[in-house]
Amino acid sequence: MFIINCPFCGEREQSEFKAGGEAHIERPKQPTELSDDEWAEYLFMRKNIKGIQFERWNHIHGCRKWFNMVRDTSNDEIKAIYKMGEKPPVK
Amino acid sequence: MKNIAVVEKGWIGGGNTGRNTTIIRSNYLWDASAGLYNHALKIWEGLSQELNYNVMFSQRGVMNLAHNLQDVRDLKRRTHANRLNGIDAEYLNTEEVKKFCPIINTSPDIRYPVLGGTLQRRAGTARHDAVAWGYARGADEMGVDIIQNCEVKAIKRNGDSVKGLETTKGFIKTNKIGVVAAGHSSVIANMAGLKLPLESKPLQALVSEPVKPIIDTVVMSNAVHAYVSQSDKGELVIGAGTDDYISYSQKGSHDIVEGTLNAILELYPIFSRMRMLRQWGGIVDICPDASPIISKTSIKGLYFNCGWGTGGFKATPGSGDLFAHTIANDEPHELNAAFNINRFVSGDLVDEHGAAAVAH
Amino acid sequence: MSKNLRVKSSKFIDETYRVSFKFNGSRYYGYKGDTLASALLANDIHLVGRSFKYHRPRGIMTSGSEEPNVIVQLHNNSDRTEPNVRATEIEIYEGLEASSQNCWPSVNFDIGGINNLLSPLLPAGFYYKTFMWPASFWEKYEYFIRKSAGLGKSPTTPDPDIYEHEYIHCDVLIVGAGISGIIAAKTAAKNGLKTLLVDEKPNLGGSTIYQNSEHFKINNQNSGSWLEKEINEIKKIDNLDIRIRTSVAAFHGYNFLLARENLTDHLPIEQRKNKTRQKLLKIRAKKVITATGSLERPLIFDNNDRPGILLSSAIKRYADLFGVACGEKNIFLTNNDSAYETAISLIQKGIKVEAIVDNREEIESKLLYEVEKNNVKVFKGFTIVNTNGYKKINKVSLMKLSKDGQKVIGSKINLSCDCLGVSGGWTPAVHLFTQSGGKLKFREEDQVFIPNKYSSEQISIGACNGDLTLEDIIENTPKYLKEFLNIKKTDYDNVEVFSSENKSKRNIWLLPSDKILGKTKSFVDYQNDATAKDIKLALREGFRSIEHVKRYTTTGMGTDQGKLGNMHALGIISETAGTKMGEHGTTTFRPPYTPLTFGTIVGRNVGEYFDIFRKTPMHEWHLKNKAEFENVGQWKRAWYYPKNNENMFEAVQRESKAARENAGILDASTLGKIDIQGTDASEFLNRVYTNAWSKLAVGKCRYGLMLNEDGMVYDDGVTTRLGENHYIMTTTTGGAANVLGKLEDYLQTEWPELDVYLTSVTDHFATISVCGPNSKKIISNVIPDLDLSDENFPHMSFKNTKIGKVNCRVMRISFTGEHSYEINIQANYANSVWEKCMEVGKDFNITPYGTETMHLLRAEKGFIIVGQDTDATMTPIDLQMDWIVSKKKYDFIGKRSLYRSDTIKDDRKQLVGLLTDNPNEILEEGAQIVADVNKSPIEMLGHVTSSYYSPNLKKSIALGVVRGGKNMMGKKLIIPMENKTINVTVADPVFLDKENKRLNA
Amino acid sequence: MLNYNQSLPEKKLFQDLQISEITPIMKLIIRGKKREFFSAIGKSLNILLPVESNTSTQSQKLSALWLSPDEWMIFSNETSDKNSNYNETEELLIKNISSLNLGAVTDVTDQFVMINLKGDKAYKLFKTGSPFNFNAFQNKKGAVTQTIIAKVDVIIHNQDKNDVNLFVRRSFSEHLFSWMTDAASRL
Repeated sequence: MFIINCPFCGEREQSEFKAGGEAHIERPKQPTELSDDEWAEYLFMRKNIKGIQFERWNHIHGCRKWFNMVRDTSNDEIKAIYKMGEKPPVK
Repeated sequence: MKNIAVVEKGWIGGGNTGRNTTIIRSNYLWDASAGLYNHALKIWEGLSQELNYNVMFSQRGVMNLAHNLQDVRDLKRRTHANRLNGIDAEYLNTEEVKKFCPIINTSPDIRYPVLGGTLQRRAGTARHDAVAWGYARGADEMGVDIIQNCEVKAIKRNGDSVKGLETTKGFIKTNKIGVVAAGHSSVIANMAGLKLPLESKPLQALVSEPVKPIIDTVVMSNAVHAYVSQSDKGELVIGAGTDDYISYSQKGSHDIVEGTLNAILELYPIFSRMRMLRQWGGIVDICPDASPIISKTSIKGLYFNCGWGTGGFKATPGSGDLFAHTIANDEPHELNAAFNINRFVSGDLVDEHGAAAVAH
Repeated sequence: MSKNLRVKSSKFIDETYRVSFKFNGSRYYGYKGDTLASALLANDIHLVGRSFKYHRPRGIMTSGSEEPNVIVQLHNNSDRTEPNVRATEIEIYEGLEASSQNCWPSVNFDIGGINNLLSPLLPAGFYYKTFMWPASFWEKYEYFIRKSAGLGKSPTTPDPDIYEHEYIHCDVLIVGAGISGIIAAKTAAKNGLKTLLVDEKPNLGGSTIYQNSEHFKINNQNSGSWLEKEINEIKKIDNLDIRIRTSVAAFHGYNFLLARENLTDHLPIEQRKNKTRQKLLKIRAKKVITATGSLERPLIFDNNDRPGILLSSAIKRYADLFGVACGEKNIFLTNNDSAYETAISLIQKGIKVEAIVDNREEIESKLLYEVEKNNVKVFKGFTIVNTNGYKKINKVSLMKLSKDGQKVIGSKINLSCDCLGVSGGWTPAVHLFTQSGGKLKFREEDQVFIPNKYSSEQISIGACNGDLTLEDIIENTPKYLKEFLNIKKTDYDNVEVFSSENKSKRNIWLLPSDKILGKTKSFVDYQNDATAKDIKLALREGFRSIEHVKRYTTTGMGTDQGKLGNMHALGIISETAGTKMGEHGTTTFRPPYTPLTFGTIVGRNVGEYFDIFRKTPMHEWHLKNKAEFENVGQWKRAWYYPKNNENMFEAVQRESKAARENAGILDASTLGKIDIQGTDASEFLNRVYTNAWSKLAVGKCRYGLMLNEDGMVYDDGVTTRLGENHYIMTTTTGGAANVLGKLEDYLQTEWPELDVYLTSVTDHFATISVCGPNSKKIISNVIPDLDLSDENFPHMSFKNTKIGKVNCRVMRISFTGEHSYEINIQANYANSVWEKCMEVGKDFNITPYGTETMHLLRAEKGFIIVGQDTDATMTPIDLQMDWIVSKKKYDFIGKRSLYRSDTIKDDRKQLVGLLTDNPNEILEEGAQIVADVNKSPIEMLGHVTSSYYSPNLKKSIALGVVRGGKNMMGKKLIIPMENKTINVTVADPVFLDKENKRLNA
Repeated sequence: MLNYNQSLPEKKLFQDLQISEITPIMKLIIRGKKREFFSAIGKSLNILLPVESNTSTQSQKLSALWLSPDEWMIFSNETSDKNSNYNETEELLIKNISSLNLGAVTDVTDQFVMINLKGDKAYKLFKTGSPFNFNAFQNKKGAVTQTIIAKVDVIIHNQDKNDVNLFVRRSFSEHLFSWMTDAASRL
C-alpha cells in the first residue's frame, strides 16, 4: 500500500487512488488516418515496463484529478509525481 | 524437435505455477476458448499416468455462483454454450447450489443472495508443484536441458529472425525461441523490440491454517469476489482479483486481501474464526480481452505464449501442447489459431471478461 | 491425580485468582496470568497433541508464538470454537475448554499413530509417487488422504464476535517491548515523537523482565528490576501509545503494518458480550523500529520430539514468569551458554538439574562454574544420540562428539530424566524485516542471518538485529537510535552492564548419531513431521533450491511457518551440498507473522456492512408497498410489486399491462446524472457520443450512445440541453461512476483545452417516471401550472416548473414507448411527489412498476439495455443502430475502431428480434441460437439476450444477437435446449408501435 | 404543499458524541479557473474562495470548502425554509458566473447530506474506517478533506474543536450513518 503525494491534496493513502496505466500515450489527433496496425498500437500495445515506468493515477476519492507518476515497477518505489501537462522529470 | 533447452531465471515452478490457486476448469464461453481449455482438461485427465507422477488432479467440481440477474443470464448463456461445445456444464438453482456445497450462505437475506450457479463436475484442482516437477522429470528423461538460475539478458537477431539468447550463463544459439515468461513476457518482448498488449499486475492468494475437510469442491464467485477450495493438506486456498496498477514486485495491496476475505465471510460466515496462515503475490500478464496469446510474432522464430492473466494453470497441458505445435510447424494448431497477436489489430477479440470469475 | 509443579510464587501470576478450565474433558486449575501451556505444565501435563503425519505424541516445546506442537481446539462444538490455537499463546480464563487435535479417539491413544510405524513407507513427497494406479482410484485414495489431513476443525456456525479496524498514523512504531523496545519507546517518545509500542504478550519487558539473576546486572541492579522501573516511567508518557496483546502480522512497503490487538480472548466468555474481540490495527508509521528479539533454536537429533523436550529458554520462562517447573529431573543439551542460565534459575528455585550435555569441548564461562558448584554434571563435548519415553521422555543417551563434530565416538551413556531442555543458540527474529523487503546477511561466527539492507525508513535493534547479549543490546541500541531518530543523546548513553555470559557456541546443524540416518527420526519441522532424512532425500532427488526442498518435504509449511526449524533445514542443505549458508537462498517469510483471524482482517464489514447499499428517496415507500428488490450495482432497486400472493411473472404481467393501458410509475432515481457546463459543452458531447449534439435546441433532449475507444458500446442515456452551455446527461445506473470517471479522464488528459465542467447530481435529483395513456392527466393534476400540450411540450423536450413552491424539471422522454414524463425533483421532496402522483393517479389506475416490467416494456419497443443486450463485443452497427453513428463527425471516442478489418465485417453478431413459433413459449435468456442442429460440431450463431411474455402483444418476444442476423429477417432458427429444441423466426426487434403513435397519444 | 423528507430520520447520542443531520442546508458546487471567476465570486458572495488545498473560508452567511484546484463547495451557515427550494445564492452566481462563462455553478443541496458530529470521539470514530491521517487535521480549525470512510466517499470539515461536518452523497448516507452509529456504540 503506497503513500501517494497527490500534487493537489498532499500525501494520501493508496486506497484513495486509482491507477490508470502507462502515461504519455497521446490519443491520436487524426485516428481516421491511421492504419489498423497504428491504431492497435495506440489502443492495446504497452511497454509494460519492469523498472522505471511513467504512469497515470487518479485521486478518485479525493480531488478527482489525474496526474502522472514515475514509479519503479520492480519494487514499487515512487520516484516522482507531476501534474498532467507537465514535462516528465528526466530519467 | 530435438535439442531443446528450457531456460529459467529462478527455479522451476517458482513463478506463477507455485503461486496459483490450482483451479482447473474448461467452462469458457466462446468456441475458441472452449476448444483450448477443453483440450487441456482432456490431457489433465490422464496426466498423472502420462508423466508417471501423481499431479493429484482432483475432479471435485467447480461451481460459479450468480448473485444478480445479469450473472444469471451470463451463466445460463455460458452453460448453454458449454453444452453445445461438448463441455459438461449444469445450471443449478439456489437449492441445488446449497445441496452441492452446504456451507455456502444461501440465505435470501444476505447482501447479494446466491441466485444460482453453474457446475462443471469434471473441473477441479491439481497439485501445482507436482505438475512442474512431473513435467520437468518427463522432459529431462526425453533429453531436454533444464537450466535453472539462468537469466535471459538479450535476444540476438539476424535481421527479422532470431539467432540466439544471451543469458547469464552464456550464449545459446537457436533459431526458435518460445517465450513462456508469464508476468515477465513484456520484459522479454522488449528485448526483441516488440510491444505486447499486456499489463503485468499483482495477483494475491492466501491459505488458511489446515483444518479437517469442510469444503469438497471449488466455489468461485464473480460478483461477491472470491474463490475458495480446500487442499489435500486441509488448508483453505483462497484467491481473488488483481490490483489495478502495473507491478513486478510480487506484492499487492492489503486492500485486495481484505476485500477477498470480506467476500469469503459473506458467503461462508462460518470461516470468520479461521486464520490466514500465509499470503503471497504473483505477477500476472493480462490481455485486454482476458484471453491468452499463443502466437507467432513479426520476428521469425520468436513465439509467445502469454497473457493468461489470472488463469493459466488450468490450461498448462493444453497450452504447452499447442505452443509446441506452433513452434514446431511455424503455424498455429487450429485450436490456438484464434489466439494470435493479430487479433488486436483486426479487432477479432476473444472477450472472456464475462466468463472468468475474476473481473480483470 | 496429577502433580502440582507450581514451585514458586511469581509476581506475574495472581495466585489469589484461581481459574478453572477443561482440557480434553477433565477439569484443571491455574491462575490468572497463566497461559494454557503454563497451567497444563503446572498440572504436569506435557502430552498435548499429535503430529500431523505420523501422529507422534507431542508436548509443549516453547513458550510463545513459535510453538509447533501444542495447538488445540478451543470450545469444540460451540460457536466460539477455534482450531489450531497455540496453548502457549492463549491466556486461561474461567470456562476455557480446550482439546487436543488430530488424534482419535484420544491424544493418549491415537489410532493414527500407526503412521509412525509405517513411516519408512511414507517418505517426503510420497504422494507424488504413489496412488496413481489405476487412474480411477485416485479419487478414493484422495478421500482417505483428505480425511487424515488438517489439524483442527473448522467452525460450522457463524461467529458471535465483533471485530474492528483502527487506522493509526504515527511518527515511530516500535514492534516488541523487550528491553531494546522499551529503550526505543522512551527515547522516541521523550523526543516528542508520536510513538506506538506494541507487544504480543500481555506484559511488557520481554524476557528481561523476569531476569533476576546475579549474573546479569544493569546499573548494579538485576536487569529485571531495572527494566521494571523503565516500564513504569514510559507508561506515564502522553505521546506514547502502548498496546499489549498486539501482534504485528505484516510489514508491507511504505511502512504500512498490520497488527492484531487482542481485546477479549483472555476474558471469561460472559464478559465478552458486545465487546470487540480483536482489532486490526492498520499502522502507517513514518519510522519503524523492529525489536522482535530472537528465537531459541532447538537441536536436531534422533527422537528430538518427545513430550518433555522443551527449549531451554521456555523452561526458564515457565519457571521465572509462571513459577512452574517443567520437570523434576532436568537435563539440558546445549551448544552455548543459555542453558546454563536456565539451569541456574532452576537450581535457585530448588528444582533438580541432573546434567548438562554441552556440544562444546572447551567452555570458559562463569555460569559453568556456578552450575558445577551446584553439583550438576556437565558433559563437555558430548551430544545426545537418542531419547526414550513414548508419552513423555524418561531417558537420554549421550555420546562423545568427534573433534570435527561429524561423528560420535566412545560408548553410550544413559541418563534418566523427565525433562530435557535444548538450546541450539539463538536466531534473530528477522521475519518482519524480510517481509518489508529487507535483505539479510549471514554472520559466520554464530551462524545467524541478520538485517543488512533496509527497504524503508526502519531499523532493527536488539536481538533481532543480532545483538544477542545484554551487553551488546545496551551498548548498541542507544547508538542506533540516535542515528535513526537523528538525536544527540539518550537516557541510556552511560548505562553500566554486567554479564557473566560467554558468547562461544559450537554450531552443528544435524547432530551426529550412532545410527545411520535412515534409521533416525530427527525432526526439523515438528508439526509437519519433516525430518533430516527427508531433507537429504529431497536433495538426492535433485531438488536444490530451498524453496523446492521446502515444498517437497513441507518443511516450514505448518501453522508455525517453520519458526524453529527453517534455519536447520538451510543448515542441513548447505552441509550436505557442501555450500555456504545463504547460497541456496533463504526462504521467504510471508505475512502474516502469526496466523491472523479472517474476522479480524475483515473487521466490521460483515453482514449488513458487507457492501454499501444505496437507497433512493422512495425506498421506504417501496418497502411499505411490498416491493421485491433487485441489486443493481450497489443500489437496491424495486424489482416488482407482488400483490395478493402473485409470483414475479404474474406481477410483471399485471404491471406491464397497466402501464400500457392506464398508467405506470417507476422510480428511476438510480440513473446517473451528470451536470455539464461550459462553453465547449456541445463540442465535448460531440466527442463522447456517437451522434451529433451541436444542433440540439435548448430545451430539447436526445438519446446518446457512448463507445469505448475499442468501438464497443459502453453506456447510453438521454441528455438534455438546459441552456446554451448547459446540459444534463443521464447514464445507466451501474455505469454512472465509471462514465463520470471516463469523461473526467478525457477532459483532464486529452482535451484540457475544452471549457467544460462536470458535476455529479445523481443524488440531488430523484427521478419519477410516469408513463401510459393516463400519464398526461396525472401530471396535469400534480403540476397544474404546466402546459402539457404537444405544441408547448413535445416529446423529447423538457420544462422547468414548480410543484407548490418547489422548483423541478420535467422531461418528456420515454423508455417504454408510451407517452411519458420524468419528473426530476430535489431528493428531499421526491417521496412527497411520488405519493402525490399515486394519490392523483388512483383515479387513473396508476400502477407502480419495477425494473422487471421496465425491461419488458422497453423490449416490446426494441430498446436495448447496455450490459444485457450488449457485452463488450457489440458495436452500434451490430445493434443495427447505424442511425445513431454520425457519418459527418470527424471523430468521437471509438470511431476508428469501427473500421478495423474485423469490425466492418458483415457477418458479425447483430441484434435481432426473435419470435417463437409457439407464442406461449418463452425463451430462456442466455439460450444459444443455431441454424442446424445436425451439424457437428454444432455452430452457435448467437444467443438470446432478453426474453419476455408480452401481455400487450399476447405472445412471447425476445431479443438476441445472431451472426449475420441483419440479413436474416424472417429466417427460421433453432434454440437447442437441453431436452428440446425451440423453433424461432428472426424478426424486427421493434415489436410494438413502430410508428411511435403511442408516444404522442 | 410538498412534504420534506430528510435522509436520516433521527439523531444519535452517545457518550461524548452526537451525530445528526443538519437540514436543509443550501449547498453549491462551483467550478472555475479564470482570474475573473475568483473576483466575481468574491464580489457576489462577499467571501474569498480558499485557494490553499484542504482548507476552508467562512463569511457570516456562507462557508466555502476547497475540493480541488477548480472546485469548491459552498454551503450556508444557516438552515433554510423546508417549504421552498428557492436558492438565492445559486441565482446570484448563475447571473455573475455561469451566464458570463466564468465557470460552473451547480446546486447540490440534496446531493449531499450534511452530518454534524459533536464530541471528542468523532475522530476516534473516523479512525475505525478511514485511512486518512487526522493527526494534524483535528487540530486545525477549518481544515477540509475528501477521503473515504467505510468505503464511502466523504467530505470532512473541521468546523471547530469537537465539531465536525461530514458530507456524504444522499444515497450512501443511511448506510454510512448506520455504520457510524454501530461503531460509535462501542467507542
